Amino acid sequence: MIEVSVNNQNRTVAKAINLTDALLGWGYAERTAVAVAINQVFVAKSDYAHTILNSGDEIDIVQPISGG
Amino acid sequence: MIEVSVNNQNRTVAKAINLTDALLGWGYAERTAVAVAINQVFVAKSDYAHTILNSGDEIDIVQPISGG
Amino acid sequence: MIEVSVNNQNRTVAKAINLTDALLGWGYAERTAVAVAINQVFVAKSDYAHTILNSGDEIDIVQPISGG
Amino acid sequence: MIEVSVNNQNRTVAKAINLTDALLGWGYAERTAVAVAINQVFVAKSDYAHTILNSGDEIDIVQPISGG
Amino acid sequence: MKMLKDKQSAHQDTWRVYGTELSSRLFIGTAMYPSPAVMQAAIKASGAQVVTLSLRRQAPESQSGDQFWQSIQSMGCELLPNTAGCHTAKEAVALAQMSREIFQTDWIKLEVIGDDYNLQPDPFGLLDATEQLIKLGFKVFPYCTDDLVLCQRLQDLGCEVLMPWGAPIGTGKGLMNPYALEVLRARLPEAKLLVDAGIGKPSDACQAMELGYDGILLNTAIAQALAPETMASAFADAVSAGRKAFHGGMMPARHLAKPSTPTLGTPFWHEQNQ
Amino acid sequence: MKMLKDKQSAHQDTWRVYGTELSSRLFIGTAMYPSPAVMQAAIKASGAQVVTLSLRRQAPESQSGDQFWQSIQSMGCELLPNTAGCHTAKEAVALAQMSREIFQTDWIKLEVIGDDYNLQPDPFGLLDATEQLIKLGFKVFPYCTDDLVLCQRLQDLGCEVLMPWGAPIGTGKGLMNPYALEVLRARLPEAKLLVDAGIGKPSDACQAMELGYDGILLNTAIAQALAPETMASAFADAVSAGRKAFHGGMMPARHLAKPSTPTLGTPFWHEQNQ
Amino acid sequence: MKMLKDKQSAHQDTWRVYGTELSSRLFIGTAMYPSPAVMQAAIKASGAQVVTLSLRRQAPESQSGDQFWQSIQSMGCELLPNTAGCHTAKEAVALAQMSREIFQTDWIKLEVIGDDYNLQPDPFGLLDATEQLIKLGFKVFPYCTDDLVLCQRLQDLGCEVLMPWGAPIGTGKGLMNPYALEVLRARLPEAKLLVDAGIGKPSDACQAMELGYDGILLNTAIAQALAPETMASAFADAVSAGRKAFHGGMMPARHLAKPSTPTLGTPFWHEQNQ
Amino acid sequence: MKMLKDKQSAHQDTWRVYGTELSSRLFIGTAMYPSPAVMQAAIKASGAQVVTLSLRRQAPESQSGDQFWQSIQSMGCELLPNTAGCHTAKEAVALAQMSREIFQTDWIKLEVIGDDYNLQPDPFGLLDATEQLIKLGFKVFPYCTDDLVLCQRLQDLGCEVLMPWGAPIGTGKGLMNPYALEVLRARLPEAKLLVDAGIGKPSDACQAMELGYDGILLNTAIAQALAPETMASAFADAVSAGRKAFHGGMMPARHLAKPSTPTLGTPFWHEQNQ
Repeated sequence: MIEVSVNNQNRTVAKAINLTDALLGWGYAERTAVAVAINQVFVAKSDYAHTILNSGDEIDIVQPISGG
Repeated sequence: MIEVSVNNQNRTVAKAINLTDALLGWGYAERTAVAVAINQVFVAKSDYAHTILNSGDEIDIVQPISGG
Repeated sequence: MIEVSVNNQNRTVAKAINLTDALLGWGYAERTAVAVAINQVFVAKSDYAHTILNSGDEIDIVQPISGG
Repeated sequence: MIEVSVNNQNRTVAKAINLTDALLGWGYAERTAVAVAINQVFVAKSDYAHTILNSGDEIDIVQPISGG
Repeated sequence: MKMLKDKQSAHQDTWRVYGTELSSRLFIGTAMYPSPAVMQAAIKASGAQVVTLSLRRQAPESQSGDQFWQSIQSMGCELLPNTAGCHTAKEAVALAQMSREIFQTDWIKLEVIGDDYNLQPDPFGLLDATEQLIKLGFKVFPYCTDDLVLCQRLQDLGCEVLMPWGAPIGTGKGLMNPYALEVLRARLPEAKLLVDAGIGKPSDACQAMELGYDGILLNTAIAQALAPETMASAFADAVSAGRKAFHGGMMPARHLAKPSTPTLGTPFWHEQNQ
Repeated sequence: MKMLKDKQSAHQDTWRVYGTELSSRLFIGTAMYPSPAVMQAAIKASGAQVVTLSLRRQAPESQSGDQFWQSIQSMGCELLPNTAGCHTAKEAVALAQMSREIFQTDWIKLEVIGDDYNLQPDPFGLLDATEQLIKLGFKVFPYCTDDLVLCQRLQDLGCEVLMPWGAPIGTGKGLMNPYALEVLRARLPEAKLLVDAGIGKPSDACQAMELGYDGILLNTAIAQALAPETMASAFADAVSAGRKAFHGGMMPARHLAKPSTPTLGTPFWHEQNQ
Repeated sequence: MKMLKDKQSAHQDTWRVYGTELSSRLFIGTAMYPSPAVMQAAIKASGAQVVTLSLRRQAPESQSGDQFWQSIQSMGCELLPNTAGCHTAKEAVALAQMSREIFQTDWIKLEVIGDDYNLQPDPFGLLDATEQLIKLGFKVFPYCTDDLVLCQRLQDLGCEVLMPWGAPIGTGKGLMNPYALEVLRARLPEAKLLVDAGIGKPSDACQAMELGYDGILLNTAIAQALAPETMASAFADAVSAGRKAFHGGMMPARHLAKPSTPTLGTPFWHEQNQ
Repeated sequence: MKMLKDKQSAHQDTWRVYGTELSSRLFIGTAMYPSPAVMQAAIKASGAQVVTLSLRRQAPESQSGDQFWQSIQSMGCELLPNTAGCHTAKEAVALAQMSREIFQTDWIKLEVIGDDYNLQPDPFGLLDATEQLIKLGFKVFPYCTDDLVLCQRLQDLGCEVLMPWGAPIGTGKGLMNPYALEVLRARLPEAKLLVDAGIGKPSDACQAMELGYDGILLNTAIAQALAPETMASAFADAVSAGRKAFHGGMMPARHLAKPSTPTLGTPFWHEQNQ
């Protein structure tokens, strides 16, 4: 198991898990209007399956919100 | 004959002439959109006939013009 | 006795009293830097002796104060 | 002989001449309150003697002037 | 009592001036246009329901007065004759009476000029003339300064409308003293207040309306624009904008910046950033 | 290439932003409204065709993002996602890419904040992020200062649109430095210039448009008004007024008063008055 | 006729007020100081040669008036009593006469207040009181508005000095309408003009003097400063600065930048740079 | 380390600039005077202890540089050479080094011009040049914009002094954006801040000092005045006034009028007046 940070919350995930599975595990499977960055680098949806999480990764998952 | 001033021009008119006749003589008979003051005092149309001109009267005859 | 107002305070004074005596009675004898108006009309020092108070007089007695 | 530019004026000097000699030739020998840059790079007085001019060098020689 | 033809329904932002209901809050002058056709197009584009005009001496043979008069009448606007050029109460009273006879209206834009340099109202002559004219049955629209005491006196005499200047006539300097105009609005809540004179840009008119003014009277800024018709439309929009802003409750200005986008959940922020 | 549905006929005052034709010149933010319904009413009243929005972290169980997203999509406006809250080029580039994926648009309102006190753009980070994003194919709408050199550099990098601030975000102070904004307009005639941030009153927006700005972006002044829908309409009018004023050729301000009513033939003047 | 002790030599910038020669152009009020000692220190630091003061009702047992009066007399300044608080010409005339008797001066700072909200002069009452007082032999220093017609009338009545407000008393807003003040200066070149009321900062006083005003009268901005003595010195410097600037012929503002350092011979410029 | 001859005693308002103690807060330029004699008189009247000057190409036969140089040296002021006319960091670094060799000072007023229209600093080139010069041992006085992020970066690089513009060089427009200058002062409390460029009137200089600025640098407003010596004295007074005002704690502006003369005991008020 490794530790990562998801939206600034600590999470424990299986070693070598990919992003698709991780999002599934965190409950984001149903959501389409989200996007992801790891360590402040954007990860495209098409890259989720072959993106392997590493210990200490800081993952941002964002959704639309109002803005000025 | 007496001297009066009409719109700052000197004019000679018959003694004891009334305003109706004076305006006729000056060519204003056809004009409706004019008004008159004598010595800076307004004279209503209804008073023309019994308004007698005096020597030295300063008569203003005005018409509509654009304004701001 | 008559009633007068001194600086917006009611006072009773003898009938036909003059201003000199009235000021004396009110305790202003020692003060030089004062001036007086009665009913919003200035009364010069030289007129105090022959100024007779009337019932209902409104008397203002003023002194120097700071000002802008 | 080589061509150089001195304060935006074309000058011809001997090949391999050093800056000391060049300034002497251009009449700057007597002047103390001057400073020099070659190709927008400052050349300190102490380096004049061993600074050899190259063809095409752009030399700026400046003096004090009023400024805001 | 006057009544405009195109009466506004109650839910619209109409207002009453001496008993006449108006939907437009822009009064417009008729002078200084490149041509009568441009004037008519500009008045139409402005949406104004009230136009100002004046009287001048005429030679008997001149037809220009009649022609101008007919072209204005065809617009169907309320007429607001002025007493421009008068320097004394006596002159202004006489000219007002001549105006009433010709234009058949008891409305008068009362100008008593006190100085030929800044063309400002003479507070003393203005008050005198106002008193006389109200006794003669006029509805006075005084062109006045932004002096609260003067304005209070004019209101006390019976003026329902007050028209303080923004800046000297024809300068286009806008609102020289917004504070004074604000004080007038605060202290004379019942008065119909129009800024008359000095407006140069639509943003000036908008600003006056934001302060709660009831309307704007202008002439030069439209008539002397490169394209008067376009500018008239610009001023119509600006007056509308300012009026809505006054009703809509503008945000107060703040000294410190404040994000509009929510800050909760800002990405990339991590514990160790602290 | 984008194409709005309600395409404007040629004679109207439409304009193009990165190839998209627009008829409205008011861009509006979606934050800080009392309710989604008020937001929708305000957007509609503003006539805006472009709305800004953003991205924030979400918990998986939260539905608020989807709901907001659907309510915005139903408006049929162009989307202009922002990078509000980013303090470095790296953050802004990542957030811009996330925006593109979610919102399916290559438009990005680029904010790289340089100071948390005045929320001003960081000229250095902004230039860096702009360069990266343009290489990645974005159409950048930079939120920038009124610094001409910065604006010139942004344009040189490929920005067709520049959005200098009027005043710090959320202050409503209006145009703090109109001279600087004028210089930008004069020196960058090809740029599409919008004032973004600091607009508090419709007269502020009108003033910016009078200077020749192409548009206005604002949020707080509408969302935080007492009546946002009314205020949105006020701003729509003000932007229209300022645009027409720019086209209509405003009179220059004069130092001296000048009568609007003709002086020739002024009554009551006699020889002996002289 | 009055004569100051420290008479200035001819080459200095002295001036005459109703026959009294002064070297200082700052008049200062005596109210609102934290203590009499601070007041005295501030007056001294200001360099003022004229101080204002007033009259109020007193109870016979009170000694405060005498004490104040003695402390002021010890300063050796010219006294300028005011009629603060008067709302009618009648009140002001009576108070002026009382002042003359007590203070043994025919100088009077004439205040006839027209509104308790902005404490502005009542132009009508002021003119009336001025006329009465001049007939009674007073030298009137009218606290007036910036209305040119009013000021002209006051001068016509015999006022050698006019004291228009900059802003309402005690607000410290500075010059609300510099244009109006400029017009007064231009149109009344013979008048001694002082800005009275509204000055908040030394830069306000400096600005008024730059316009060609002859002096400044203030009270609150010094008395209510954290350090009145320091502030008094600041105002003395500011008045001096503005006066010298008026004499020194200030550069006109330009719209375009212009290098101060000579551009001829700028290094590093070469033919190929062109 | 430098040390001025006329060292100030501790109780005076002296300050330190890169280790040099100064009593004057006015820096003055040496260009554009009608004559060298006028320049010398103006510098003396200004009380300035620091003067700016520059370098330009010279022909070997010209003696003007030496003459100017000697006349400046005789003044006994600190020298602050500028890099006026430089458009790149490279040029500015070279010119700074030439200045150091000639003027024997490591002080440099760093100008890297980014635009020939408004002569504004190039934030990017300025930052680059500053970094290089500090590494070379210079004490940099950067002529910068009022951009807080830029100023913060310059300070971070080691600038003890920052010199934001008030307005473009030579315009005399005063402080174009006082808010931005205030923000700089609030956010950079340790920096020595001077307003450089754009000052036209003594009241402008006074205003900047009131904001808490440490000093003023100017040239055109004195050199191009009708009477430069008088104007130099005016600016000296104005800087002094503004400094004292900053120390003296100015009253805050109020929105409502407030009597300065006490209202208690106002005469003529009676019960029935109520």
